[in-house]
Amino acid sequence: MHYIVGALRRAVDLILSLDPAVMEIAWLSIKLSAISIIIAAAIGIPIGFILGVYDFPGRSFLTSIVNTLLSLPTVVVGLAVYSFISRRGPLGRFGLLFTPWAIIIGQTILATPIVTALTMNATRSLDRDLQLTALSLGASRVQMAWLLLLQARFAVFGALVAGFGRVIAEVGAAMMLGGNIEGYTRTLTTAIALETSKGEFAFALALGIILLLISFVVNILVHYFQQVKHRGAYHGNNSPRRGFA
Amino acid sequence: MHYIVGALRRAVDLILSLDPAVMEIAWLSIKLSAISIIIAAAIGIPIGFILGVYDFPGRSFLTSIVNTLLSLPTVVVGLAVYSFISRRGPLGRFGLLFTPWAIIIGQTILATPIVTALTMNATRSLDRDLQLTALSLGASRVQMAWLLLLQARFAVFGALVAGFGRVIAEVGAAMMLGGNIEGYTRTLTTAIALETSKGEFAFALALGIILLLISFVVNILVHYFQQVKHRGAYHGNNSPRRGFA
Amino acid sequence: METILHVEDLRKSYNGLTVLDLDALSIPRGQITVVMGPNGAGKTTLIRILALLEEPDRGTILLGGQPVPEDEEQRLALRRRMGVIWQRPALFAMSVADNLGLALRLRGWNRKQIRAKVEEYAEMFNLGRLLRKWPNELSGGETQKVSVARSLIYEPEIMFIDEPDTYLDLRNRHLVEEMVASQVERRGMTALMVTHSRQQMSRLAANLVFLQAGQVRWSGQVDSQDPKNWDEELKALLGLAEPSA
Amino acid sequence: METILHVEDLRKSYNGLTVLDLDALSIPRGQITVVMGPNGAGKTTLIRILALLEEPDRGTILLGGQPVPEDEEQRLALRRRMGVIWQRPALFAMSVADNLGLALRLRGWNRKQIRAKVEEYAEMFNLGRLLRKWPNELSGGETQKVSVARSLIYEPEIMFIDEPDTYLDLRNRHLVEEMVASQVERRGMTALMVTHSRQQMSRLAANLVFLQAGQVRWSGQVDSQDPKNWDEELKALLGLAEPSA
Amino acid sequence: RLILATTTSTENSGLLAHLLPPFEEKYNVRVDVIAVGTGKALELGRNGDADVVLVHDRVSEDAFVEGGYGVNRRDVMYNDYIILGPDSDPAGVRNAKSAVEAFSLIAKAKTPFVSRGDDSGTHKKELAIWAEANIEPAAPWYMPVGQGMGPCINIAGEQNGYVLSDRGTYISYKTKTDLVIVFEGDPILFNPYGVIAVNPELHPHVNYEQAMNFIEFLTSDEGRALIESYKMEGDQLFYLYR
Ligand SMILES: Nc1ncnc2c1ncn2[C@@H]1O[C@H](COP(=O)(O)OP(=O)(O)OP(=O)(O)O)[C@@H](O)[C@H]1O
Ligand SMILES: Nc1ncnc2c1ncn2[C@@H]1O[C@H](COP(=O)(O)OP(=O)(O)OP(=O)(O)O)[C@@H](O)[C@H]1O
Ligand SMILES: [Mg+2]
Ligand SMILES: [Mg+2]
Repeated sequence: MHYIVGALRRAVDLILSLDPAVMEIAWLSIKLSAISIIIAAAIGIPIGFILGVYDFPGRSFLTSIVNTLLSLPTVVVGLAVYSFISRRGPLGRFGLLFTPWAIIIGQTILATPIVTALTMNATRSLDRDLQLTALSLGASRVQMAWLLLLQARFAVFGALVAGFGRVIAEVGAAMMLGGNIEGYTRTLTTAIALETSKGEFAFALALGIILLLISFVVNILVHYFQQVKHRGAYHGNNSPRRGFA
Repeated sequence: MHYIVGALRRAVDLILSLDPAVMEIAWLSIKLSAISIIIAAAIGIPIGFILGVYDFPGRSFLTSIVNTLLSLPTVVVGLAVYSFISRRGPLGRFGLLFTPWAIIIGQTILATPIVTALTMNATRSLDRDLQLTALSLGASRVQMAWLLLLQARFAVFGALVAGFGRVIAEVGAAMMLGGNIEGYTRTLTTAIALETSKGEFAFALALGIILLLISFVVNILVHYFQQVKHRGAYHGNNSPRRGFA
Repeated sequence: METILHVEDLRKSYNGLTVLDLDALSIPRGQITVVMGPNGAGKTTLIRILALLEEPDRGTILLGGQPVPEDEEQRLALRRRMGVIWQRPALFAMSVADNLGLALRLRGWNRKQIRAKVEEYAEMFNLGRLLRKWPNELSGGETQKVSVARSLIYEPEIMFIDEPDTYLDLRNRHLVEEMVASQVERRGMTALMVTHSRQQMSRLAANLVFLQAGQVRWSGQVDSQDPKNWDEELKALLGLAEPSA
Repeated sequence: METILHVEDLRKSYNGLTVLDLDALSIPRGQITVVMGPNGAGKTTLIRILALLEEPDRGTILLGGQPVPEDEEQRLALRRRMGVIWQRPALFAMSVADNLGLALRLRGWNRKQIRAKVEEYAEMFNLGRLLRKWPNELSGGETQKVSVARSLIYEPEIMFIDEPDTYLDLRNRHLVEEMVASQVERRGMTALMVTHSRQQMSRLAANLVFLQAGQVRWSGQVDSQDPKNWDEELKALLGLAEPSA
Repeated sequence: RLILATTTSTENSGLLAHLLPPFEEKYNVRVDVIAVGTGKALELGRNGDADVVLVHDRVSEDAFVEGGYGVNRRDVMYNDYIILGPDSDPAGVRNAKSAVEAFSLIAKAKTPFVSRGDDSGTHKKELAIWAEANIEPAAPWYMPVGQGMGPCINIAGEQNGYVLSDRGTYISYKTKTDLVIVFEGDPILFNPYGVIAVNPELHPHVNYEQAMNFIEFLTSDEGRALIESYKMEGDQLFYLYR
């Protein structure tokens, strides 16, 4: 209990004092998560769309695989990537280990299944009429995909938010692959882990509060960036604008 | 690279030999994750439904809060719960710390925002016609919710799968709150973290592979449990059964 | 003649635009009242309000002489005595049989009772062949028939019907008219029916309400047999001066 | 008379049930061909196949004498010369103006061109007032008019129209008929129109195809002016022995 | 850039922050510290992912050098282990004359004893003492938890039990736990740190030159003075071999 009170006070102090070390760490966290989620979106949205919209042999199996990858533990991703980019690994000569790039690789691997699975679920429950309508208006495959994703934008956007949350909050891959090097690869979560291992619980919690604040601000910004107003369903009639009953 | 080869061999060995220690750990992981996700569903699905379907002042703000909670770092959850249930904390007298119950508390806190956010997104993109139709057929509020969730079952089921993946793969809360006590609170992920810290990378990866296998089997089982066949959209006509173009 | 539904001073607007503004309107019990009027006149909005599915901005609704209660339980009981056949049929993603039995299930009937009733109505509507199909496997007309049968099956006291002809061929139009008419005759059901077809109106209507721009332009009894006796103003509204369509 | 579309030996079945089985069918260029037939006859299925949106189980489709190519690029080019007004209008979750301009946007028109064209068509269809509304704010008839205008706006060479009357009041039915007829006259558009209305058929049809249970029961030119000259078999099919509806 | 893989104790105690800046300045190099367990640090060295390792487990260190993974091992310093327990000291460990006796008392009283259980240097030291005492510790009073030192102190505190800890971690946890030092000073509890350069013949890419500079620096008078002078909350943590 007393930790939480202490942590709150500490978090406020840190934010008000604009502690440069904390600012730097926070900025690195944001940067790495943003890059990872962009790459994950570029991979996961198209795959999720195909799994959601098209029916083909093996789809059910692939769906299960994607769902399984949602349970990738961060440490396992860390280890697996490690064994590729370690000096002894096949990509060792690029010297990626213990650089921010290593973290990006690991976090992208963590975020991609999330974005894929959620995009898949979002597009799967789309009204098939919309597909036919798009095609009959002269949409190419790519244009149709774009239109349908636009229709499912709330859920697709939700997929990105969930993926962002996953990577900005994860510590296993960042720790294993980045190495928690001060001033270079130390992220908010690895810093939290470090403070925790030092027994500095209040400080660790304060950093956690800062992380959540960042997430909140990012959410709000993106929320306003994407059209705020929810305008409801696709068709015509029968649909009053607000909830009721 | 060699770790991965070694890990695969080791994983096969462990599974074939039915190593009792590993079996016990795996079983504990499954049990804790299942309990956590059931509690999270009981909390998250109703809240997500309300946020998705009803329009009320403050909804947008609450939505942002839920989305922010997607970035709760596991260590922070661990710390916060710790400071409540430690002997110095307000719930100290229940002696929950370093028991499986502590892990369940932490993992439920982690899974609930995921289930909530994804249920919210799923029900938000539902056709509002269905709401009116349900009500006009005489559905009570609860019955309407149940019907709409049934319509969005793919995405709601996806929410549970994502939540399950999150908790079975998380290590921070399990480590801090369970204590990784052998034979009592050691889960697959804390075991993986332990082996990693020992430098036993191949063994850690082998455990990771077992974890993914478990997830895969759970996914397949649940997949067959919930009606397998996807029968498509809600309405009538215009809708051929398969993807095309 | 007894009035079952009476509204007074009813007003509804969306985004500041008034779409419904009725001084007074009475619907007699046990008869068919037809509502006509151009597209956008407010017909569907009126149905949503009378069926207690949307709140008007102001106005009184008397049901059997009693004002509509605020209490949700009591409103549910009232809603269960009403039915709506929507302009745009929306079936749930479940088999046709399940769709047909849905309202009965919501009312707590048991399996066997539901089955018997569903079979009875499937027979009446020639839907036997379709019972195991899902909505996305139906033609437009089949969808509409299911939607009509789904509402008539629980024999509501008041039925709101928004354009029953939609998607139907001539035979099925007659079939649906017969089914509605027979429930009116047999058990004194009250029906409020929207249609654009003068022929249908003159076949069925005991009373006519003509809406235009949200206001009642004409209302009263109509002699369905002989359009020549119609009020001159009504004839003008119905366009009976122009060459018939 | 030139044939624009010719199909031979066309077969389509769902779950083993044949819903379409045509020996041969020709659609003449630059005229209106009306398709009639009871609910479930296969009319909508035929449109989906002819508009290249669904693959038949077997059969040949000749477009302007050429077989339809396999190549996706070439098929897209063909699809862009066609339009479909679906039985059940489905608008996209964007403003009415955006819906109207969608097909033009898909074809790469620039903003200014699109705007001009949208305004022109909004004027023609009396949709000016609705341009900034979203689909869930429209009445049934408004939805249908937008859907018709959205397809006519890009002036396709062949237009498939599935029940244009849906949701429309008498004035708008005439408006839509006029718009279609004027494009047929003005620029030689070919139209294939499904309707259940004998009056509409006799107003518009140059040719008639009567489908029943997936087969062509009658096809040929019709003298739209004088039903008395119609083939006896056709009269029987249309139910002209019974009292008119 | 010099990658130093070391144990969390050197990093968390603040020693490195005291030691590294002068080194970095002198040799114009940036040192990236990867703070992990001894086992993992050595594994990183074996894979050539670190240039130099600073760890504390003599047996594994020797195996590392014998395996040809590292060269030029040097003793650097030592600190010591202590036995922590509740102030009430239910097992009466305060009266023990040696660490072995202290462990025997704990085993006899069956009071909770929290073990790192993670093959760390501390864990291996603990096992060595049990072996010396001829005791095979077992559940339920013996709790291997597989975590870092700090969490182990916490768990022991929650369970009112004993735990073997290094002094540095205890100092930083002093204010957060009710446990106190119940035994210290037995030479068996000394904990020597060694520094080893990763073998450049096995891993040609490693920064061998700076690794050697680092080893030299640590064993130089300047480095030794820095180590000797480092204090944490007033206590000296690391001692030099004379
Ligand atoms: N949710 C809404 N937001 C804004 N405007 C709305 C909304 N719902 C309906 N309207 C407008 O209110 C008017 C009446 O709509 P309503 O659906 O009641 O018409 P209608 O008489 O049923 O027409 P139709 O014959 O075309 O179905 C229309 O002009 C419509 O655009
Ligand atoms: N995806 C499908 N799966 C199974 N059966 C289908 C599917 N689509 C259509 N059918 C069946 O094929 C038959 C023809 O359907 P279609 O939609 O072409 O009829 P239609 O002539 O357009 O009828 P309507 O006038 O009612 O719109 C119907 O009996 C329908 O049940
Ligand atoms: Mg309407
Ligand atoms: Mg049809």
